[in-house]
Amino acid sequence: MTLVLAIPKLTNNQIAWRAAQDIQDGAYVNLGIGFPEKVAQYQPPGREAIFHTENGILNFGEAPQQGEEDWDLINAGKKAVTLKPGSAFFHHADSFAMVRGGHLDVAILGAYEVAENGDLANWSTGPKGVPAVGGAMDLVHGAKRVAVITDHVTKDGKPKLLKRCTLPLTGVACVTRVYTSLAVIDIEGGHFVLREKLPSLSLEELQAVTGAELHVTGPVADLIVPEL
Amino acid sequence: MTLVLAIPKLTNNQIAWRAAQDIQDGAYVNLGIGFPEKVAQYQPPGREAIFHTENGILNFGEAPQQGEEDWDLINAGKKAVTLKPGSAFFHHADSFAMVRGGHLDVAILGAYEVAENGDLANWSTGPKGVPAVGGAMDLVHGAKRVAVITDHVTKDGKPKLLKRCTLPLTGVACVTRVYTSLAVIDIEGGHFVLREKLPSLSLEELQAVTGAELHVTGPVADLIVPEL
Amino acid sequence: MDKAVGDLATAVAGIADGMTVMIGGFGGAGSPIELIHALIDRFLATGHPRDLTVINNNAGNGHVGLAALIEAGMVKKLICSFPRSADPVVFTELYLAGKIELELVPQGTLAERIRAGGAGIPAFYTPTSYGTDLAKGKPVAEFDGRPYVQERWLKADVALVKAETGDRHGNLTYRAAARNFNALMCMAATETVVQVSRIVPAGGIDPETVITPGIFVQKVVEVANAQQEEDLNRANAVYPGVA
Amino acid sequence: MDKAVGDLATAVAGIADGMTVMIGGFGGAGSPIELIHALIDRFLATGHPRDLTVINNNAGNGHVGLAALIEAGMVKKLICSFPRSADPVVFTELYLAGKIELELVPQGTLAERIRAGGAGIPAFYTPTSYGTDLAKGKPVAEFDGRPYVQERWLKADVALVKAETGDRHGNLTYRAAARNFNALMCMAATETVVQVSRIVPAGGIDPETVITPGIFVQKVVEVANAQQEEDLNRANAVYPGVA
Repeated sequence: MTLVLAIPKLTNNQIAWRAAQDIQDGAYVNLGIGFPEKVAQYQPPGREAIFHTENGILNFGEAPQQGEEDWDLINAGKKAVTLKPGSAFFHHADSFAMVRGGHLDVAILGAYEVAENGDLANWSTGPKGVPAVGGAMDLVHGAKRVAVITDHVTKDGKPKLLKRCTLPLTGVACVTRVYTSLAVIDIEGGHFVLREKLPSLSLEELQAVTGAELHVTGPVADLIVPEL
Repeated sequence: MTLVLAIPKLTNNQIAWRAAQDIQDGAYVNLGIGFPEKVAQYQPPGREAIFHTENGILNFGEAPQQGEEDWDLINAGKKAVTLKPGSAFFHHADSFAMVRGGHLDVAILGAYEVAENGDLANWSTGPKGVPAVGGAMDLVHGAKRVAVITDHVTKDGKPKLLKRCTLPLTGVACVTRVYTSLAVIDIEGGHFVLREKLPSLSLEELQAVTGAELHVTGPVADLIVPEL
Repeated sequence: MDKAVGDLATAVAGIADGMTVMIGGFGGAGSPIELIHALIDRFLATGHPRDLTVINNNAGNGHVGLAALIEAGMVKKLICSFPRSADPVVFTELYLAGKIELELVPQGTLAERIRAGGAGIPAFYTPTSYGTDLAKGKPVAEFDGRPYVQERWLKADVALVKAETGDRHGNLTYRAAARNFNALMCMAATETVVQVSRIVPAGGIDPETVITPGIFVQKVVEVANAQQEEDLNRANAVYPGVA
Repeated sequence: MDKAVGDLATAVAGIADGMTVMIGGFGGAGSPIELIHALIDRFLATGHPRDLTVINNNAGNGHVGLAALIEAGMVKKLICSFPRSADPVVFTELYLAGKIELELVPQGTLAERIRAGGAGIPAFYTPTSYGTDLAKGKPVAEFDGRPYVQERWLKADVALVKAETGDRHGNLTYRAAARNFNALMCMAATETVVQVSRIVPAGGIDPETVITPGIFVQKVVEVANAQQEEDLNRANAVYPGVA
């Protein structure tokens, strides 16, 4: 099953935009390293989210101008950041108390695979090379919502949404919502429940590139995202 | 066995003085509420001990003048204190991390009973009334030395140093040295080992008011304390 | 986002019958007197909240603050380390009459259980209380040849906290040894309500000196000239007035 | 009492063969470059210390600091959460050649294990890593219907830490996100050695703003213009000179 998708799909920026629309005013948010960091750029006007980074900052802002980096002021991806008014520093144990203790409203993470039971694999592609986990296994526990943003399929067209993960797990039954390049899918009661899909895509077409059954329990909205 | 001791004994101030002589320069010290607080008054000249109080201060000093109390600046006995240069505030979890984590050099506590195996009873005289434990059970664990200061016998002349405690325990095998009104006694290998005694007192007289065997494994020094 | 609320009644409005409420302070230092009294006011006006489980280091002193809350009949159970004070008569009488439950916890274990509740650690091992009456019924395990007692986290529905300065994000500083349990209880409650001496704009607290980051705080109310339990008791004060 | 020591060589003199050494920092932020380089200097001069077990969040970057320590052949085992960086070649090559051991620990668990070591908590339960390869062989227990993994404390013989301001009692402040693991490692080592940008007299740090109280610190050394790992790597620096 290596079909190449011939239909339009959302760009990473558009997926990030869609995920950003669900972040409420005043929410405390952790964005995983890499792709999920894009979500911060698309906060809806009038809403103020507070971003948390594992290495001990609340309410950091965007990157500084090149040449103005302070390398003691970095995020978990070791990129230079700036501070917004009302920020705070803290050590790593307090930082992960925020994570593990259920104080984050949402964590948005990337994924290699997501299973219909909410299992997530996003830290290891197998035994080759040097393993590295960072904060991935902590972030999947504690946040009130654990959302994944991801292309709907792998580079060679294989489903990333599966019945069960095949790669080493990051966490068990932890993901509550998946924003993909084709759809928005909740995980409820061990099932993928379809909430939104690209209007150009039929349910059958979406199911064909999804590795487990898509349940429809209510209206499926059109996934409409601006050009970005 | 309610003999009344007819021989001279140290006052509480003198017991506190003797205990203070064993506190080294730079030592971190917690003094139990009440009688043990007196130890702070008798630091030998030229030595600087740093006092810790469970409610979150390192390096507090003596009581302020009456009328100048700041009731946010109190010790574990809820008495007003002052600060010395180089003090620090911290919350209760960090404070007991210092205690439990082995960071204190010495804790000096009062006692109802001490057993030859190092067991201590100093928090409860039995099931009557309202029980209250405070930090007693924490302080007996973690400090590098846990010393007790106490009259050698109860008010009605009964031994406080026993084979086994009869009152509810504060901690098991935790006491390493006892400073009494008559002697200085180490606890080693489950035995009371006599180190110093009042010169006016014979070993037999001391043994007669002690509820477990006093071992002599080396020279026994005279316990000589100034008038205070 | 603005966590500031305008008055004490609004601040404590979220506390309902049967809830577990953490109350900060160690003796009078850091005791949120005005928040407690606002809760008593509501009870006197409406009969609610009642049957509260209260977590505090102590059991109140005299007839103000926590002692007054107990005296008003609002507290079913107290979890504390040291239910004695200069004037513990309110708690003592109810306890000896069997009208209030007590769970006695060593002070360091109480602090660590609250911190564990805030940090998502459901259980931990401590040497404290091993071999004593307070360890009875608790699991014991040996690590590196030494025995330890297993203790569970403590969480609360609401925490009432006293701090010094707060901003609209809920970032807090404390004053001297009034930090004590306050900074921990902020972490361990579903709703943390804080009275501060002053509210400053976001950015008004140096991020290096924030003790409680705002993520742990839900409501902040300014009480400019907060009362001190110790001062009230030295003046023989009684809340809510003549006893 | 004066914990200030005059030079870096004295500061790191207590580290012996086979010891476990915690090294603060997260990537380059808070990495005690000068202390690490002083340790390398001693090794190059004397052949000791060697066979170290190092605890750090990462595995070094480029050819300075922790990477240089590893490259010098002083490290037997690394306990970390993320042994990748912009330029992880030193660790990667040794690891793939089977010449260095790795214990991989989730970042929050690493932080909590160190804090537990400092706080006298021999073991705790966490939801992190449950059901994953990193929980293999670890005890599991259920609390309130949810499964958790038991984790053990981490302690060290020596901690090498970078802070901003220190006084002669060892009270410390940090700079921005350089606090990270540094403040925890101070608690968990028998000997905590700290490089600070400046040493001030006792009383020179407001007790309200002390992040690490001096009780957790044994030695303080002033390094006025400390190097930043990130800056060194952007300049392709190699320690101790030409590779």
